[in-house]
Amino acid sequence: MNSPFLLEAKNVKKYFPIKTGLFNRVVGQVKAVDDVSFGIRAGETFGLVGESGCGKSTLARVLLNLKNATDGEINFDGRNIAKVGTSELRKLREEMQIIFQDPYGSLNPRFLVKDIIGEPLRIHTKMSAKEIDDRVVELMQLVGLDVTRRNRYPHEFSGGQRQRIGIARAIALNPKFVVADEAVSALDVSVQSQVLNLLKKLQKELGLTYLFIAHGLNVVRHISDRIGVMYLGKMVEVAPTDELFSNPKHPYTKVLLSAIPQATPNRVRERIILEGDVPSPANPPSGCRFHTRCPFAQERCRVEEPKLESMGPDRQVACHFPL
Amino acid sequence: MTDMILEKAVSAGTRNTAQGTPSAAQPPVPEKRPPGPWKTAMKKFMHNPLAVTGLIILLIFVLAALFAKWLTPFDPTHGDLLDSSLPPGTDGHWLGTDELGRDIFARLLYSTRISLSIGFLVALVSVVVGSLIGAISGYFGGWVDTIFMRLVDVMNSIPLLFLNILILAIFGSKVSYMIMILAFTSWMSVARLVRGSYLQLREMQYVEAAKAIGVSSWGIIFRHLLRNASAPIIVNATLMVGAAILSESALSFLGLGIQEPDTSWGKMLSNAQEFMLVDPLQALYPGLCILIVVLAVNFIGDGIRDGLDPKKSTIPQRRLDKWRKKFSKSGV
Amino acid sequence: MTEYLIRRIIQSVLVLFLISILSFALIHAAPGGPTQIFLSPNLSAEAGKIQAHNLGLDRPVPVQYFIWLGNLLQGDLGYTFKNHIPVGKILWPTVGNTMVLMGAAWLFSLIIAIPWGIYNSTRQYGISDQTSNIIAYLGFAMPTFWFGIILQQYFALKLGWLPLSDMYTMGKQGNMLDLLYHLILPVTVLTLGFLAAYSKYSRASMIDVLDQDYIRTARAKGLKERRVVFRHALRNALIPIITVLGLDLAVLVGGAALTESVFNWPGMGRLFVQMAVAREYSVLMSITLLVSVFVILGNLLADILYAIVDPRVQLGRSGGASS
Amino acid sequence: GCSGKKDNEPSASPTTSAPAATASASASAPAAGTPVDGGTLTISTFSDIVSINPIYVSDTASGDIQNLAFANLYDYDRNANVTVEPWSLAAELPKVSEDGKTYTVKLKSTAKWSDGQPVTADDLIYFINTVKNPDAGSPGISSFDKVDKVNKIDDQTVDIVLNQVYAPFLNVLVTGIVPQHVLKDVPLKDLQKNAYGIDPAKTVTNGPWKWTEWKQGQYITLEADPNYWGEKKPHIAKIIYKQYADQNTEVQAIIKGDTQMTEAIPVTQIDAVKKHENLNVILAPGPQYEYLNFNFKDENFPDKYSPFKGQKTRQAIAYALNRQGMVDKVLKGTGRLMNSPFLPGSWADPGDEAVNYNFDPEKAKQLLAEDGWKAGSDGILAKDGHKFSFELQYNAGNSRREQVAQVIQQNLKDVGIEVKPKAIDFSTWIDQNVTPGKFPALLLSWSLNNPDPDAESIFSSKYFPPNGQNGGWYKNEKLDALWVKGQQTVDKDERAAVYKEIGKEISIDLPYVFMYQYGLPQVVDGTTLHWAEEDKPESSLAYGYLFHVINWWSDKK
Amino acid sequence: MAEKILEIRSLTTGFLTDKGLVKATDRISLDIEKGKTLCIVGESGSGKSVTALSVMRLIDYAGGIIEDGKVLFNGQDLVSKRQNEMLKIRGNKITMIFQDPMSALNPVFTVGEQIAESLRIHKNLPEKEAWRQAVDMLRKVGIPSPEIRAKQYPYEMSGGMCQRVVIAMALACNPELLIADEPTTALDVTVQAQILDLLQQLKQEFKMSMLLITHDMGVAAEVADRIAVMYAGALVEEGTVAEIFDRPRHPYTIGLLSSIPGLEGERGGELYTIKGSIPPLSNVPSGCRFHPRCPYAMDVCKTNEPPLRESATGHKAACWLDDVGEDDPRPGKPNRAETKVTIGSRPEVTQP
Ligand SMILES: Nc1ncnc2c1ncn2[C@@H]1O[C@H](COP(=O)(O)OP(=O)(O)OP(=O)(O)O)[C@@H](O)[C@H]1O
Ligand SMILES: Nc1ncnc2c1ncn2[C@@H]1O[C@H](COP(=O)(O)OP(=O)(O)OP(=O)(O)O)[C@@H](O)[C@H]1O
Ligand SMILES: [Mg+2]
Ligand SMILES: [Mg+2]
Repeated sequence: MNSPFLLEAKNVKKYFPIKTGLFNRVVGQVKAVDDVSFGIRAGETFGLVGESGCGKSTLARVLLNLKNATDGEINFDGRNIAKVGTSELRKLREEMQIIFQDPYGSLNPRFLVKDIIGEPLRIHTKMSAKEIDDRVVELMQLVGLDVTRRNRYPHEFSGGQRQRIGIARAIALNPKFVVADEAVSALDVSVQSQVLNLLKKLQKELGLTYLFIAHGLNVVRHISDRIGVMYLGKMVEVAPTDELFSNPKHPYTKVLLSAIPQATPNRVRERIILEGDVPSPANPPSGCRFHTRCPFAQERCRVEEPKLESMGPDRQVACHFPL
Repeated sequence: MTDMILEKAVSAGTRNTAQGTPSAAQPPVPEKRPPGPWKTAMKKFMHNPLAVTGLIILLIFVLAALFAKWLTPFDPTHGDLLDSSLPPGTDGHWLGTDELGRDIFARLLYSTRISLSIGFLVALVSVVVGSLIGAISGYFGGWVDTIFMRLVDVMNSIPLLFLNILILAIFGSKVSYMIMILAFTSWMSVARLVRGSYLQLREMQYVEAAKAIGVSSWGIIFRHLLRNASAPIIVNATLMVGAAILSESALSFLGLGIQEPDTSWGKMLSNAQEFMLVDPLQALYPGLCILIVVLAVNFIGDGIRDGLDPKKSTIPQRRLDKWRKKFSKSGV
Repeated sequence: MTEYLIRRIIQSVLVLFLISILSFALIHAAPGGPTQIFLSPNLSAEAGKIQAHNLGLDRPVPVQYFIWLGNLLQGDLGYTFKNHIPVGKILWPTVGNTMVLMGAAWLFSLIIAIPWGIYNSTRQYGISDQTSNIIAYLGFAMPTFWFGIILQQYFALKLGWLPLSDMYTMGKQGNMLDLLYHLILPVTVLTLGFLAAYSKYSRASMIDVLDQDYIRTARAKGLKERRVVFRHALRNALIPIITVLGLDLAVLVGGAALTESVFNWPGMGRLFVQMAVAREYSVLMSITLLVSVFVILGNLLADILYAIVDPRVQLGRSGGASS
Repeated sequence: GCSGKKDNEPSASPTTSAPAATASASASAPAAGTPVDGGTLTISTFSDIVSINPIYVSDTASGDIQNLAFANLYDYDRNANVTVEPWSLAAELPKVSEDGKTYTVKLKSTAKWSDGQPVTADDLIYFINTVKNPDAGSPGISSFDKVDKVNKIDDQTVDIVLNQVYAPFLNVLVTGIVPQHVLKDVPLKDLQKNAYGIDPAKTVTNGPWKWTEWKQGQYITLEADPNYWGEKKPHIAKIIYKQYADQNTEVQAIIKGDTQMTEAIPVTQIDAVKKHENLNVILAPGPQYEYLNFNFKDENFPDKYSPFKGQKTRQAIAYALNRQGMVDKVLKGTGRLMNSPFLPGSWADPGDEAVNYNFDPEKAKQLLAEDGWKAGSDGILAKDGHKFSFELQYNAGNSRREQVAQVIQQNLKDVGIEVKPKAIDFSTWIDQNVTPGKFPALLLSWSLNNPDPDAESIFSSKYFPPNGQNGGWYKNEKLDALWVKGQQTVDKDERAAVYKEIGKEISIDLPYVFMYQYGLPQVVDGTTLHWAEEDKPESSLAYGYLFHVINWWSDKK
Repeated sequence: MAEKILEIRSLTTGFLTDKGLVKATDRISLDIEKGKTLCIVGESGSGKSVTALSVMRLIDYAGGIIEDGKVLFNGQDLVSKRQNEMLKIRGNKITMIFQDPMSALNPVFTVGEQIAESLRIHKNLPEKEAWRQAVDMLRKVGIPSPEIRAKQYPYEMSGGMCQRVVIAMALACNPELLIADEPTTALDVTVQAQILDLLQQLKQEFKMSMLLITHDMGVAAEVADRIAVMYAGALVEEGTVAEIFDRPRHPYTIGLLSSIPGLEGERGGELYTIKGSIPPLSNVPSGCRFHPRCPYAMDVCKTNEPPLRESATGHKAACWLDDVGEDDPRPGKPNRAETKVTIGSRPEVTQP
């Protein structure tokens, strides 16, 4: 392999058509992900942050080939996932998995827990029912679920337990790469820490690679090795975690960091309050997409779109006037 | 609101395990399958007096239809002209005989067969067809959906009673036609309903989860989603049973329904119309049968609906109101 | 809005076109269809052929269809086969009669049902609620024609209070009082059916709305309960009711075949039954199409009303409300 | 009419539930006092008219209105003799030439159309020529196709020349005619589409009442024509002909007092009606009879074998049927058994000379055994490997026929014959089965438009489909010859002898089982509708329920 | 002691379920001083919203029953008031804003109408004047071109905008107490910051008191004067922001604070976790309701419910560890001195 990355996205775009009018004519496009390039190294956790609707989930879906990219190339383990055939895609599915945000919505309420966890095994392996059951027990123990309750329905479990079920399902086939899309956002703090610990433990034990999506920056900071910041479909900054927090280069990153209320009172923090709302991705501002809200915006930002450029080792930022 | 029921169930589960994480050392002892949502629905259903009454009534009718042979010594098609128009109670004719001397009770029993078969088969066929079309339409969307939904539009835009009349007037009627025609003109509501559910369900995260682990579209439609869409389908099916029985009787009333020697409640009603002035009871019996069975089926449908509705408590509203008065300290 | 209307109209025309093809095909596929009508034993085969030729019935079916369609587009509904009376002459008066009957029943039941449903929604499981429930059940379960006959037997024949059937007493055509007198029984029968459905719908719809967050907001504002119900809830609750009403517009014109037959009401439904038995296909086709037009109009009207009542509904957005 | 070519005479047509025809007075309304002028008569019906143009009338409803709005050339008296009444157009009975081929008809010079024009020979000539012409599509074509030519003698006199001797022709002349001056310019092929007969305003008539309104599907009104030419004027000023959904509703309406007369009610309703003192039921068998038609053509059976070929078998079936029971129970006594195609009591009736098949299952079994039928293991008879099992067709929606079919099934089951009754929609049935002769057996009735006994087109082998109405493919050479003889014998007594012979033969050979003559109970409100005894309705005639209606009077305004 | 605007005394609110009466709040007592902000924190289902709704007496409409206790608003007991009488207080003196701004606004009325309605009802303003003030209010909450916006419908606005409208609606009548139930949970972080900022500003400007409900400790830290921590329907700790964050006494509060990964300092290590999950309210453990999850649980915790004890500074907590003395295993060693003072045990209702 010549790429240092397990997964690499090159100029990935995902546009959703906006249809309207007579005969559902396409009148525009939501540029949910617009020309994003980055890579994730084997064994690392890559955090992805950004406000609601900025395209994080869409990017993740595209990476997993759950949605087709409009443009661009995605290489997983050296293979271009857009080009693989059906059977190889099945194989790929075993290696890349996803954990969802909503511990309620992501489990079929009418499936027993063992069926939920056993489903990938049923589909991808030729295991007998007995073997599947054994593996389910093993997985449940791994994620810390009471194995005696495998004959129950998901609604009988608490949020944290449900998220563990989702995790067990995701790792059932021993994947290399797992996307956690807001996997802890819906959980209460006390449960959130349980799940975060579990994810870390599994990473250590199974050598997983994570793409960790969240908007809670403290959580992302806790778990990630590197972080990408997205704004309106664009990757605006990529940096190792500590550097990002200590020295954000992109104004948006800075704003984001300052906006998060911290459970540490008395500390006087400089808080940047932005004006206005996030613009619509269907009609993004010209030039730098952040210029409409950027406290440091200048004339150039209005017209010229900044490219994601390298700023030292492992750091990239898309800003004409990085901080 | 769903929390309520979830909460309840969680409690049942957590009680024995809440004290810390289970130790992996213990050999897993899988417990018995717990009560699923259906069981809960069942329980609520059983607490609903109307629904239970409906079920019992329907069962009685079904049994009567099945064991018609043993319930009456009379042949519904056999009449002795010498025994025509006997009043109820004569010579073992509980409800008397009609103008051809046929035992009315026997005819009612055998009518039950046809009317109920029509009800159930029409419901079955239209639910199966409707569900299939609705599921495919809703799940795939796009042009598949467009085509099917236009079809539904077309079908819905044709006055159905008219269509039924037309088809029956043209092709004549047999029980099997009747079932086909009624099913042919009643699957659309199911299709719409199921499509609606599928449009919602396909956005659920567990569908994406299923895709992510490589489940095929058909697997998702039938294995994963059908059971989630089943509640409204079942309710709709029960209601459709009643509707089909009524439609059949209406068509029979117009003289387009079941033909001798077959008989149905609607057919009996339409025959009895002639005797409305001399022997109104003859019209009363089949009319009441229709009324009672359709009522029963509706009760059952409502019972199922309430049972599956997590908002509905298993406790009767009356009792809740009483409690509320008792406990509340606040001003009114 | 205009564009939406245009689209809906185009769609409707398409649907109508399909319906016309469907019914035309059905009629011509029928044994004893129009072509055979003149081969009856009353007429020699030869004379029958001449007549069929005169009426163009010996041409290929598609040709006949387009001729028929062409005439239809010029407002010519065709002629009855048996005596060559313009279909319109027979049909139009019945349309009015049906509308009188159904309109009366509909208005009457709306006036009762909606307020009643609303009242019941605020006093769930009260005596009124239970009563309406019983009526609803009866309304759903009672074969209408049976109910009609029973009413006739009792109120017209036994007691002699009300007219047995017809729209007017012979010789009093056009007399409003006489009409009202004749409306009582059939309207009662029809109302039972409508009442059942509408009071249930409005109750359910109200209960739904009363559960919404914005009702809580309204209460939090300190509004009187009456205002909460009638100002804040009602308008929202009307939205689904309107849809049902729109769909019922079709019933309004076409659905009373049975009641009309029982009460000898000279309406479209009764005409359809008569003509089906008489095999007057041109009349049947016209009625079918006419009712279809009403169905489609009803849907359209429902959508438009929907948009008027609910500002959220923007007609033309992603296919509209019900397409 | 029949669809055959050269035959004339008694035309018969299959009927639906309640066909034309009608009812001789039994207990009719009493003549109460003296006639008053100006009343209204409301009659109920359950079917709408098609056209009252006499050229096209073929259904009862239209016939009713035609009879009120048009004067006939000749009329029948109570005994079905052709006669000249004050309201007939003809001045005298026709003179028949020596060779029996020329009929001279003389019109009254006073007769006028409602538009004031006189009724002339041209009208009659136009009428006959039009009906004869296939382009016009008149159902009367089979009655007039034996007319060779029509000659105008003077303005009031016409010679009708036949191309063969045809005894029943006199009956054909009991007909209405149309105004030549109104229709002469209408191309024949457009005549049926013409407003004449359909639009009251454009329909020039010559009867006592003028057609004033037609609300399709609802009612028809007629008003006494102020310019009516007859010396005898109608008492009733207005006639309303009101349409109901079905006969049951009609009964309710007359009970309620909405109508004064109902032409026919279901027999099952008789008791209900009798409970009301003001209502009189006029009950007598009318000119129609029901029959069970066997098919002799093997192709019409699933196993390509007609089980009806044995005469004894047919007789056995006749014995097996409880016809009297049907008359008593199903018809509530309103019918009379028949053994030949001639109405009981009519001049052609063979009476006791025809074989009467009493209900006798034992005899039936014996005859079947003699004919080689043996009971199979399932109790059903069989012969040469063919099971005696057949489908009995009838039209859906006719409750009498439905019931009779049930009884037949039952009766025959008792002697080991399996009957599968099958109801089919009427017009489909006529098109697909009856007319082309494709049925195993059927139950239907004939309604006799006129009193002449000729029925060649039904029974003669000349009239196999598609030429005629012998759909059962029945062939009996002796009968074939007799029918022809009947037509060509002009002398009434000689003719009667021929038909007696036919009756005897046919009752032995049984192409049909003649079930019974039945009546259509007519109901009148005796408190408001009145007539003198000699003017009461005559059930045995077609349209007899309106017999001498011109002399009736009504108290209703 | 400053004047109190709201005193909640031993409030118990329940719901009727299949398992009988379930207590969603169990003998809660809280005070809010005039002009101050009290924040209630706790995990989902701990009874925060129910407390707020009980104060508003809106719980009656949600099917809840106030079983016991008092809610004194300026000294008047709201619990014993009839709904009719509440109308004058609700929406006027006490107002409330809810979590999801989009669904809290009636979709079929313009936002202007909805704000003006409050004014018309409570202040008896004529229509014109009410509208003018509504527009004014919109301007105050920072909505650009309020004249136009007032005529728009909720669906035409973004989430942040809607929340501003809801706030405007709540503030229109110049309430004495504003209850905000998770006002920013549905919003983006940057917008959340805007709204919190706005609330702080307006609080000053309108001189009102605030009851803020959240499960985000960060929000609480930023906005509150005092914080109350709820667990499974009960109040377990209450104190100033500093007390709660720096010297938490209840193990649940301690666990909660420790579970949150910080934005600064060490990262990547194992996070502190509270084992198990919040019990269902229908099956609250005996004794201290936190004991099955408490790392320091003692025998007494299993059987006896700890009283809520108040320190001299007003820091209240309900934990038996306060009695343990030197062996106290709690990290950070809560101030010993504080715990000595016990004002009352929870089962008794302290009357003012
Ligand atoms: N199927 C789709 N069709 C049209 N637009 C879509 C679709 N899916 C997503 N979008 C749009 O793409 C944009 C990015 O959505 P995405 O779900 O990726 O955001 P996100 O960053 O994951 O947000 P969140 O934090 O709310 O989950 C949004 O504007 C969304 O409306
Ligand atoms: N209408 C209701 N009927 C029955 N139980 C209810 C009802 N409303 C709330 N509850 C129950 O009361 C308890 C407390 O609910 P509450 O809404 O106060 O929680 P919360 O602390 O506000 O949680 P969240 O952070 O999720 O809003 C929960 O267990 C909830 O299930
Ligand atoms: Mg997302
Ligand atoms: Mg809450």
